[in-house]
Amino acid sequence: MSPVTFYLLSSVGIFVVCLYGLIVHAHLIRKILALNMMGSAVFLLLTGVARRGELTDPVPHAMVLTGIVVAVSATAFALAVARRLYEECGRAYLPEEDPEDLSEEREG
Amino acid sequence: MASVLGWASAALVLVGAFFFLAGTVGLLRFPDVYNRLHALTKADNVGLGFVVLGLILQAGSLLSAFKILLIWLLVLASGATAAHLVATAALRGGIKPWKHR
Amino acid sequence: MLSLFFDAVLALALPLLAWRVLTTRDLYRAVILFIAFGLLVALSWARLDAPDIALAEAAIGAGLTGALFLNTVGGLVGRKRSPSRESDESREVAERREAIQSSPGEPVDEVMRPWWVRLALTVPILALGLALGWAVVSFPEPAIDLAQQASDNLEASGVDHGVTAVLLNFRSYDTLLEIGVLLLAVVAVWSLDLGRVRGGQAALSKGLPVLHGLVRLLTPIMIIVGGYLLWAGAKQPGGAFQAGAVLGALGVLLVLSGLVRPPLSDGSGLRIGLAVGFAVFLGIGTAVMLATGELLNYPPASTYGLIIIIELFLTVSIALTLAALFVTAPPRKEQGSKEHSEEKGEES
Amino acid sequence: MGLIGSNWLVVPIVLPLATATLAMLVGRRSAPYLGLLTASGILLSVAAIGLTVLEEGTIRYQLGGWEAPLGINLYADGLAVFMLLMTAIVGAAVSAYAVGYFTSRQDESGRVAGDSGDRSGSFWVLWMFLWASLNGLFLSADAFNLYVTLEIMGLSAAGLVTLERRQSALSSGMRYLFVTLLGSLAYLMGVALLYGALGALDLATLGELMYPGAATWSALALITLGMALKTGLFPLHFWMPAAYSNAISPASALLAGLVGKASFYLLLRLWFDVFDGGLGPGPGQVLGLLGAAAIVWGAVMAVRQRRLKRLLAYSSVSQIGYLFVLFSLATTASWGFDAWSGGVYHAFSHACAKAAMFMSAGAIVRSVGHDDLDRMQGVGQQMPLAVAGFALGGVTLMGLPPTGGFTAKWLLVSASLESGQWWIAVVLLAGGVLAALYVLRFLNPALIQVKVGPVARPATQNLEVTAFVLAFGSFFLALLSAPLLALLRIGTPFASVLLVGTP
Amino acid sequence: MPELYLGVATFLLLNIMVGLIRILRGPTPPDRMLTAQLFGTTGVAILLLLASALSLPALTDVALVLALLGAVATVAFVLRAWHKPDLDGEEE
Repeated sequence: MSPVTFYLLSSVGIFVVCLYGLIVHAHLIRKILALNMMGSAVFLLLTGVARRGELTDPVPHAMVLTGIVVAVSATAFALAVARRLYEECGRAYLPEEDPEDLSEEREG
Repeated sequence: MASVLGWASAALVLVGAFFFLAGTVGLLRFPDVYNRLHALTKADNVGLGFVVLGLILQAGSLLSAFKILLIWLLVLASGATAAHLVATAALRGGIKPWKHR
Repeated sequence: MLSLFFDAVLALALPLLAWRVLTTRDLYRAVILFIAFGLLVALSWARLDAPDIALAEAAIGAGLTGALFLNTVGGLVGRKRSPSRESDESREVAERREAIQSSPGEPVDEVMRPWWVRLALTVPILALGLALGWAVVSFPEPAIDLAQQASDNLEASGVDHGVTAVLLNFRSYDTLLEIGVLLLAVVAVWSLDLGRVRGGQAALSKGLPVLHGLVRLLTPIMIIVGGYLLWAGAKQPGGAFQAGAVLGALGVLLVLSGLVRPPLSDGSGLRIGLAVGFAVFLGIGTAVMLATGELLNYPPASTYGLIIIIELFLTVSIALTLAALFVTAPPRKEQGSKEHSEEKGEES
Repeated sequence: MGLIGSNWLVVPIVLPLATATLAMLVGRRSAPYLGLLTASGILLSVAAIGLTVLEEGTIRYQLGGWEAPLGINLYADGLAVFMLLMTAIVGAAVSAYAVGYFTSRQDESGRVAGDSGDRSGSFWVLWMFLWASLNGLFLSADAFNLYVTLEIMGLSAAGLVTLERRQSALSSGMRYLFVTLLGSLAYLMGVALLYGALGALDLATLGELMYPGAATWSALALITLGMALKTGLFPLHFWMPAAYSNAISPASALLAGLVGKASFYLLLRLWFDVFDGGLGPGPGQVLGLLGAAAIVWGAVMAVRQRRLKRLLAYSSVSQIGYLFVLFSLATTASWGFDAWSGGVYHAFSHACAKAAMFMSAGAIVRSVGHDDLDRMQGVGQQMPLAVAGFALGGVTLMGLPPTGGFTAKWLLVSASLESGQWWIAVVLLAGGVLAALYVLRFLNPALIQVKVGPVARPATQNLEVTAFVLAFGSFFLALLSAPLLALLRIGTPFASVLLVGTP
Repeated sequence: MPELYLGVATFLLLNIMVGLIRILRGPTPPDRMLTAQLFGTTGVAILLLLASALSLPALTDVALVLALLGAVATVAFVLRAWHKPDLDGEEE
């Protein structure tokens, strides 16, 4: 059980826990938190894979760096939409059923 | 000579670790926010201070020694400001300081 | 032996902390646990011999993501929403939330799927977990060793540090698209027209002089550290992302402390600053295409020079973008007054 | 073909990226013209790439000059060019539609809620990023690069949905964003597992090194789940009706037409090039079954809808089923190529038809003021061109002879009969009948000869014309099926293809 | 010597784990936030120790960045996140 394997298993653990949390929890902020941590889990797996050989592999490191920047952009946008949704309807949850929006459907 | 330096830095680092422990214990034991802030800043300036001192003795070049010192000063500055802000916010937020009854 | 124990504690703590983040009763605790999670992840990058990622995680995780979440939670919880516009269903949820509100300012929102959904969900997810766990443990020795290939071609890449070589030369197309994602995120956030949404007000305007003092002290140091990280990127861990993230966090600090009034200066100044990194990267990529026949294939003589130019502009754009993502309000068009904005973009 | 020759491959990616940056700087007035310029530029370059591929076979382009496992390659084979062509045609039509859509809303801005943000400016930047990511995804031959294009696609598509700032659009945009981010993360986890097991990222290298093992099976499962979620395959389609019906109609046309096809293409590419047929017969059967179920369930739900755009959204759920049926048919046997090309052909014809139907629906809803199916009497008289466009699109969905839909269905049915899985043929034909049902659900009231006054707010001609032209375009798909199928043969994974005379 | 530094680093990590209890139990949000601030400092100490124990000089840069940005979350918490419910916050 080399130290790297600890981290690989830990990454699988985080991925699974956050997948469950993402589906189960209704609050938007919790969902975005779960998505963020799932991203960290995948990056942990990539970095663990990079560390297996005696020569640390720079390619997964570049992938993780790109992934971190993409993750922060996605998180910022998701938080902005959640904020805007809260402003619009006063609730930080997604409506359970699809809004059968029978209000006058003006072509927006 | 090297071993004396080694022992000295080891001792300093251990003292630093002790203060971190004190900070954490304080954090858990103290009754309210304001006392815990003291525990927090103890760990900051004294705990990290000793660790940094220990590491400076072992630091290879002067540049890295200076860098480690700079890190300590920065932590001091931001730690103090953060503690001040949290205390002000807590006071305005209506958290009464703890009184010994 | 001791390092094994360090890894075991860290590796075990991460999933448990992730679980606690998602199952705690209220939002503040979740976000603050998330910040602690980010710190522990940064430590694991350090342990896994990935200092570049530890740098980026520390800068973006500690500096920006935590502040983003706290800003949003502040926006969600802080002000009482006028119930008039809520549909009846949401008022009932709001009442339920108000009823079980525990201590001041702690939103309780344990709204979860019904129990049978949760039960039905655990079986497939556990199966997935076991399958992934087994797959991860039984990784074979890969047939291709990219690490060797990367180090063999290192000297042809124009930089000495492996990760920077991969980022800006071997796989520079990925980095180009990734900067596009940053620009896209800013445009998408601005298209939401969050301008009318009031940012969380400063809860206290009294305790600010200390903060202003700190920020004035930190600003020059952070710019120097940013420059150092950018310059060091060629030889040791560092580079455009880490430097941009540090300067972005500086922007966040400036906006938070009120030294730079959000939104940042309006008009095209900010837009040019945001787009310049991507434009320069794309421009140089296509320009060299005409010279050497392939997109992003720098002519061998000037590889190092081109990479440094690209990294400089990338740093400016990444810093501005991360700060703009935090502010989330587009620059007001109609506002005539030219805000005083010594945004680091103009300086460095 | 000289220095410029192989560089044509890069134009469909770089041009929209450059326009997006320019449009962000330049603002609302000139963004549409930039968009149209880009549309023509991309059409030109895709045509050039198509001709090159037809003459010289597949093109491999080394980005940054580094060869395969270390560097990133672009790879253009028949399938990639086919998809590029689809995106170019539908994209050009939607761009023309959007020019009319936003300008016509500027003059009567009184009715539109305070449009403080320049929405049309944001639309064009988001749309250019989306177009660049689609072209990048079809051309890329690197697993991680596909992840970055997927992310750009997801973010820009979600941005397009939330451009319509009402509550329903924001909540469906939010749900769509979660779906697309979760799909991309599942895909990335799959790529990480593949990298761990095989050590490379280049699709061709991965294909050579592939072996059925714990890591590769989990990677296949995760990637399939992620792409099925993003495409909206039957059990995972919960987000589609809301997202397609609440967005502004250019965005719905793009999402329904192109974005769904991109994640399907990615699964197709990985399924046959990397996992060589899904690591075994089992997974293909499961996907085929889900596809068949989607065809029936989507169509049944579509018939029951009371609103026009939701009807179209559920129709997409059903039509997506046709695409996934090919996974259980496309084996290395002789009919493999028929099934494979049938599915891809259906993707193209459905993209044209559905985008045209959403555009005409948008024009109708704008003029009539509502999209309630029960009050659509006599719309055909008021807006003949839009309803005609809708009808042409409907004909393609039904798969009647002269349209591209028929060619696709013919290929799929003949493959299912040859392979002995006749029940798939039954479902395919039943799908066509059900499609007729829900298309007529709108056409019947619309074509009733009843005395109706002029329409509340006449939409500009531009909207109806583009919808009609695109719908009419799917007829050319039928006429050009021979050359297009020849194009598809280049670089197809079904080497054992016989030049059997398909129509 | 590196063995000792690694030992102290592990000890500090355990300190963080124990500190998590305060975040979970802390009655008021400021308690939680100052614990996160303490974690920042402990993180800096761990990184410095790892830097010399594993002879990875780059980790000192990571510690430098973490020291610089440790306070951003706390400032964001105080200024943007934590309001007294009825205090609508006077406009700055």
